[in-house]
Amino acid sequence: MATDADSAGVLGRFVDAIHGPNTMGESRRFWAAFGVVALLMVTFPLYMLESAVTNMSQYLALTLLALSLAVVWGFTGVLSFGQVAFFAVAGYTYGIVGINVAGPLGTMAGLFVAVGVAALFAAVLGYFMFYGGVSDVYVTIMTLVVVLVLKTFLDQTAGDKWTIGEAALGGFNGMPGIPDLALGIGEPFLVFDDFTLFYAALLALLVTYLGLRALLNSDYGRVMVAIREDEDRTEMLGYDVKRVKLTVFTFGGALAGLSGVLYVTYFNYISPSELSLTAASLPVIWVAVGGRKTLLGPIVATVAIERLGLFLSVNVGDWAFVINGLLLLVIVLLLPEGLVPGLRDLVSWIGDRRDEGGTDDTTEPSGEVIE
Amino acid sequence: MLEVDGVRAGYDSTPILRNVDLSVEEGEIVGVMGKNGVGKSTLVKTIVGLVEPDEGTVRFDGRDVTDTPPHERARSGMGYIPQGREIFPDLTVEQNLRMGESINDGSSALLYEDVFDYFPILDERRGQKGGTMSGGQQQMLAIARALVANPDLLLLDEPSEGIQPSIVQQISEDMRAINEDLGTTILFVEQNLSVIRDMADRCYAMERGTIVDELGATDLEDEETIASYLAV
Amino acid sequence: MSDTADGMDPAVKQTSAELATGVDTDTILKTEGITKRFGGLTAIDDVDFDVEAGELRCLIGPNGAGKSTLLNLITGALSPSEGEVYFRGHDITEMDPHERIRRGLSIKFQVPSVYEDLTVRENVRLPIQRLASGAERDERMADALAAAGLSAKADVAASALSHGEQQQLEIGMAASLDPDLLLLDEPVAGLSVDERAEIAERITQLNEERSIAFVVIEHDTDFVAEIADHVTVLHQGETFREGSIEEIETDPEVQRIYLGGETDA
Amino acid sequence: MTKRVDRRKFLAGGASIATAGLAGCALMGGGSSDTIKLGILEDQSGNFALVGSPKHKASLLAIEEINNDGGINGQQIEYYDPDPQSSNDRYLELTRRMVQQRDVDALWAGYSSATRETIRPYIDQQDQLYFYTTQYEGGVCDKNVFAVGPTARQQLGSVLPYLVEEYGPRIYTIAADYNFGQLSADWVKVLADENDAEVIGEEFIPLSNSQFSSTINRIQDADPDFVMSMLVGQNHTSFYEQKASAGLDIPIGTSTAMAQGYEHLRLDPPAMANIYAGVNYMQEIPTNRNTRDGGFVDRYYDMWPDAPYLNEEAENNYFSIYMYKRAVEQAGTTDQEEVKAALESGITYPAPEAPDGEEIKLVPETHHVNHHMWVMRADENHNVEAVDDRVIDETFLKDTVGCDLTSKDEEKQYTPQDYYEEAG
Amino acid sequence: MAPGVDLLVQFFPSFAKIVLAATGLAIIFGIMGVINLAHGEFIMVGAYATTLAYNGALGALPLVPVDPIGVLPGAVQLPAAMLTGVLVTALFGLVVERTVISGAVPNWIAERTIGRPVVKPMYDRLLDSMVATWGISLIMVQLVRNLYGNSLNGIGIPFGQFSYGNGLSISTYKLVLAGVAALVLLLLYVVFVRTDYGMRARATIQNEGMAKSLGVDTERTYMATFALGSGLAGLTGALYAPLQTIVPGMGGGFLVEAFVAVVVGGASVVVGTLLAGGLLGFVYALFANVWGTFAGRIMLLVVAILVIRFVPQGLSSLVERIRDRWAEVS
Repeated sequence: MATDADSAGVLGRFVDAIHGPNTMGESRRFWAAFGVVALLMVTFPLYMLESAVTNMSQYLALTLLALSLAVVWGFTGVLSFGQVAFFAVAGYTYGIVGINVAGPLGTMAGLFVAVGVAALFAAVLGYFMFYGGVSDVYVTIMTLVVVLVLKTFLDQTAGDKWTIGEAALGGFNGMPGIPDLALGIGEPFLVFDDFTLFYAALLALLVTYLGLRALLNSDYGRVMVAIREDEDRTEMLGYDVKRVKLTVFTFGGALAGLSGVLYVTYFNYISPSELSLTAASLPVIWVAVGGRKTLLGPIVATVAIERLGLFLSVNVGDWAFVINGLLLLVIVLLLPEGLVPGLRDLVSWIGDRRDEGGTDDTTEPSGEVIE
Repeated sequence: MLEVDGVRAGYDSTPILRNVDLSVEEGEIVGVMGKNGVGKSTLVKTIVGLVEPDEGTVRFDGRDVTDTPPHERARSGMGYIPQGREIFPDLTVEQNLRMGESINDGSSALLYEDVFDYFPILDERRGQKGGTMSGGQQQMLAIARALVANPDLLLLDEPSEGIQPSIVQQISEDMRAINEDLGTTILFVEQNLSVIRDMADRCYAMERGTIVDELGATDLEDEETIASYLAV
Repeated sequence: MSDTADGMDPAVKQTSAELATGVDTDTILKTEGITKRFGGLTAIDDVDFDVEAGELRCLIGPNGAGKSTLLNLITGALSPSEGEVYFRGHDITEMDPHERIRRGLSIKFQVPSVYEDLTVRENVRLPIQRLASGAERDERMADALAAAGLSAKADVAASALSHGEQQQLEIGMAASLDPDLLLLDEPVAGLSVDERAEIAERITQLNEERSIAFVVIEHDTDFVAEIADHVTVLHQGETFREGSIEEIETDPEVQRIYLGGETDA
Repeated sequence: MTKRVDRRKFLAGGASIATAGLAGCALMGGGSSDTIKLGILEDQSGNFALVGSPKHKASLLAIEEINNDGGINGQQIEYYDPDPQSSNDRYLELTRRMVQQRDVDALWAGYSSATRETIRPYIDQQDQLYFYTTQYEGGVCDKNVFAVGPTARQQLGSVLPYLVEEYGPRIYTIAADYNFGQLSADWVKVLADENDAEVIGEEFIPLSNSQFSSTINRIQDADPDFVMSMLVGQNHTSFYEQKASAGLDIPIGTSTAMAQGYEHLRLDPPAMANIYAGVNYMQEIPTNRNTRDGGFVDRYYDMWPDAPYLNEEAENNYFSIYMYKRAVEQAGTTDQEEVKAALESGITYPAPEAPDGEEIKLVPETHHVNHHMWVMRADENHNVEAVDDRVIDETFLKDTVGCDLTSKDEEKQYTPQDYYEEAG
Repeated sequence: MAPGVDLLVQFFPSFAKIVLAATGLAIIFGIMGVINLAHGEFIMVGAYATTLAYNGALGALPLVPVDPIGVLPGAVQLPAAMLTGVLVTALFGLVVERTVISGAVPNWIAERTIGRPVVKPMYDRLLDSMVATWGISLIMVQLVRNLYGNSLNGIGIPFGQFSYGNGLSISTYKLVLAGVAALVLLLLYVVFVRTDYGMRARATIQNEGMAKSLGVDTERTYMATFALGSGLAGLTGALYAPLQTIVPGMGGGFLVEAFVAVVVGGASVVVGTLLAGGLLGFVYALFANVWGTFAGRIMLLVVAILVIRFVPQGLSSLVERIRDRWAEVS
């Protein structure tokens, strides 16, 4: 009996933790829908082609990149164009460790080292910016410039002097032969390729999503949102705004790094094209289109936009970019808060209209009289 | 000169003004008094055109201007002196004045000098950036900026707000002088009892978004009456 | 002005050293020769400003006298061109705002800026969650809501509050930090008469019941007369007069700067 | 590896059963088993469209000719040509789709080496027969990859000795600052050694750079006998206009200008005057197969009257599809392992680049081609003429590093560093 | 390398490129609070319009060549084509402003169909404007590719070469561009400080509502500003049409310099761009000349990072500070 009550308590606490005003989706209906989608995802390989499944694991890996920006930008108000830098640095780091240290131990170490290096990189950059008084749009541009510096540098690392141990950075052509992530000591007992990678990415996304919900509805999350809303005022409530921003930025770097590791294990390859201007703006597009003050928005938008891009390149050919751009434009113009909040508002607006229909007749005629 | 008829207005469809009627004759100084939050500023903004009414009409100089954008209303002779002055902080005093002047087809050359008679301090500080001036000076600049456009009707939104008492009194006097010298019609909204008493020929009282009373010159002698609309 | 050399005087340094050792325990806030220039404009010119523990001080002066600038120098939102700020005997001149707040300073800005997306309760929770947890947190939140007079509206979105209620909420939030000194910048600007009375009551109540010292910037002298025991007059960036409200109101020089229009420097 | 293939087949079967009832997955349709399925992934849009789209067009020409001619062993060719949009990520997605969904018998894909390297791990994982046709730095020794474009050593090996002979031994190298450029610059050094010349200066230009005043300045300062230019991409094309306008009139040898991006037609003369390209093909090369009535050029423009140019890579796609045809005919099956074996039997083809009576040969050991190389010179009016030509064998992989895919499976790319190591 | 004259000569082209790349972006950003990520594509439109007009491609809708029947003297043709480029880009900017940035056209349609506006103007919505203009840039690059193919034939570079001793020479045109860049800045200074439009534009950015109630048609000010910024981008495209390869993606090569210069320059469009062009141009010329192009590009970006870090308000804020300090002393 006691244990039952305890577990209910734990569950209850968890349920409490992931609900709050900073995230969307409270209702029973929401969680029912969430469960259905989760089930559909878990069974995805049963009814989809292998290429669809592996492509999906790529998109799932990218959703973590989108979420890293949602946390930093959507919830703390720091728009970073640099998430791809942490993503790529983690990818390269994982590659270097994984290629040099054979076996699953190397890849496991690679995972941790890569995420750590990405976080460290974010921490150093964040310290340089936030403690140096760089703010707002200047952070955005500075992170973009950092990405471009990194790309210009990596593009020219083709020579042998840029070989670290067994791993050549590979310049513009990139670093091939990055091993799959594997668990085990000596002989791997679980290698994350194709289907296992899909489940690993799905699990990572699920854990990240629920974890972020808990974070954002915690005391710390409230401070993050407070900083987004009004930095000075939050400072005047005794919060060390710089440190919170630095911490969140570092955390965002780590999350982007995790995304990068999953991504390179999908490709077994990484190249500086992940740092192009286009690549750098993609996370911003995903988050802006999905709805930056939400977690679900960026996830949905990432998968939708990437999948749409593939669809268009297969079926439409040279008009794909035009259609892609038009869709983007329409969404930003008509749903400035993003797709997911926009749809939510639309649903409630339709609901209101329906309710209004019966009762609000009285005000209508007076308007016509004036006309 | 100005006729507001059955105006209903607000932000995001929550009405702040409801069924407001008022009129101002040429040459008058008319006050609108009321406590904070009764919709005085919204009323002025609706007349100027910064807020679009949901219902009702605004007529100016005999023309229906309800759907006229603010810059055209300004060109047809409405001068606006907003709450908080809203001086362009990075423009100099002279440039702020020229902003007012720029719609006046050059016929304000004389007036441009005239305003310095009223506000000599502005003449001294022509080259100073608007943002670095004190509140009282900014208020004078805001009035001067409206005047150089040679308006027929001046609209003042709480001229006393945030200004020290001595300057408030001076501004009341300046406005009366302007009204007499130039024949400029004035409509102002205010919650400062003494300003209302000193400035207005007659006065409307506003409560909860609508006009509830009209006070003539004699009523304005009676401080009790005025206070009854300003205090609960 | 004749007191310009004070900031350099070794005797004054002595005083600050004494302060640091806690000799003068009654003085909670002290600025020494504090000066702030914005480009060519000297907004605050060599001001020495002391506040006693538990005092309710008003800071008045004509527009542009530098009142808000002084407040911002005390909170650390601005850093001074010259001079030092001491709080409870410690030099806080170089500290970040949040460190000052953690030492017992608190401020309510002139323009209310509550977190509009959050409910009243969550607004109040934000300052308190840093200081307390569990039952104590709940208790302090209830206290803060009561102090703001908003217990009944705890679950209303802050954006739905009236202007006056937002001011109250902010004072409640600032007070919930349990400060030794609370700085209020024009807390009743744009409020109706009865809202003013409400705010005045909150301030005196906090001052008397919790012995929080206050510095209140205000230009409405009636309101000042209602709450203050001690008044400092700033004029053109300098301390012009200090004294009781009666002394100040009857001072002919103060009358002159307030009523006689702009004086030339 | 075999385990994966097995599972793939198993899953494909399972998946097709599972999809039978799902309308959303009509993508599966298409290829019946009596056609030969080719994947043609070439950039029709994006940054590489300028050079990628002739490849795409020439591939379709070859396929149409073969189909009109009765197909391969009586089987028609069915092709899939989605647009990878110059994005490496998209290349990998589409490659997976080609292999898993379309089950293609052979794949042509990609312009840049970066693209090739992006998909090569997957190609090797799936043991997919893959043709890479761009002229490139060389050195790929991979059992699944047939790199049939000329290598840097072949291209530079045709033009550099000619220029040393004509103008003198002092060489200044400018190259794009990435793998291809750096490796090509290394090859210039190797070839300079072999031809008793020396490299007196070397500069690498970032791909994003389009302003060349300081580069021109440095070349003028060094005053070489000729310049070797391995600049690539749209930004770098500006170099030629800018150097002409700055009055830099030193002869330039190149492996990257004109043959791919037809700068001699796009730029205003005399930007390309006195530029010598070492190529295996340009639409101007004077072979009978190429320029006669009804020749390669005519057939191309008959099919694509609006096409701007027929470039080097387009010919490579064209002849390699024909080589594939010969290999399938020889193997009598489209089974990929057997076709690879047939390709490794010394397939030849009378490609348009080769004069009458000559066929170019696919080297079994290296999966590269011994090309007939041309030195093409542009004059002040941008008329292009051949000044030298000969067959140049691919020697680096075969002789220097000893790549022999007929006896040993490899999946590696060698670099000039390996040349030095071999040479001691 | 011999620094000195050499370095000076090399400074001019990099200064010109940075200044010309940045001005259009800086104006639209500074006055309207709109970050135009399609700025590079506006430059591309300028270059395309110029090239098409110059080459007399009569069929190339929607442009009419400057000289379809060959009557203009050669010396006038290029300037006339460039003028076409500027005007076409300004016009194009106007269309973008009306349809996307201000939302006026969609709102006009919406008000007549569903009875309410659907689009909020992008003014002062930095991030939304970035996403929207990113969409525009995607569309434009591919649209131009689909309409005009993968590249256009180039225009020759006019003016020949300028030799400065020791066998060194540079394209005279590149030196001319530096002069044009300086002239553009001077004209902009006059426009913003001396003209009524400039004053109104500055007033509008500081307080839109007040400007309206003083009789300023702010809609028109925004339109004019966006057209001016677009026209300047078009001018950049026109001026660089002879120097660059004319391909749909060519705008990307300007975007980085433009952004970096705007941020390094700071709030003041003219002073900021001048200082940014000067500093970054010098850094690039120095490092490219002595250590090669790679060093030049990397150092340009590194210096940008350092400026953002240590002078976050941009170089023009330094000037303001010095001016204030000076005012204080006097």
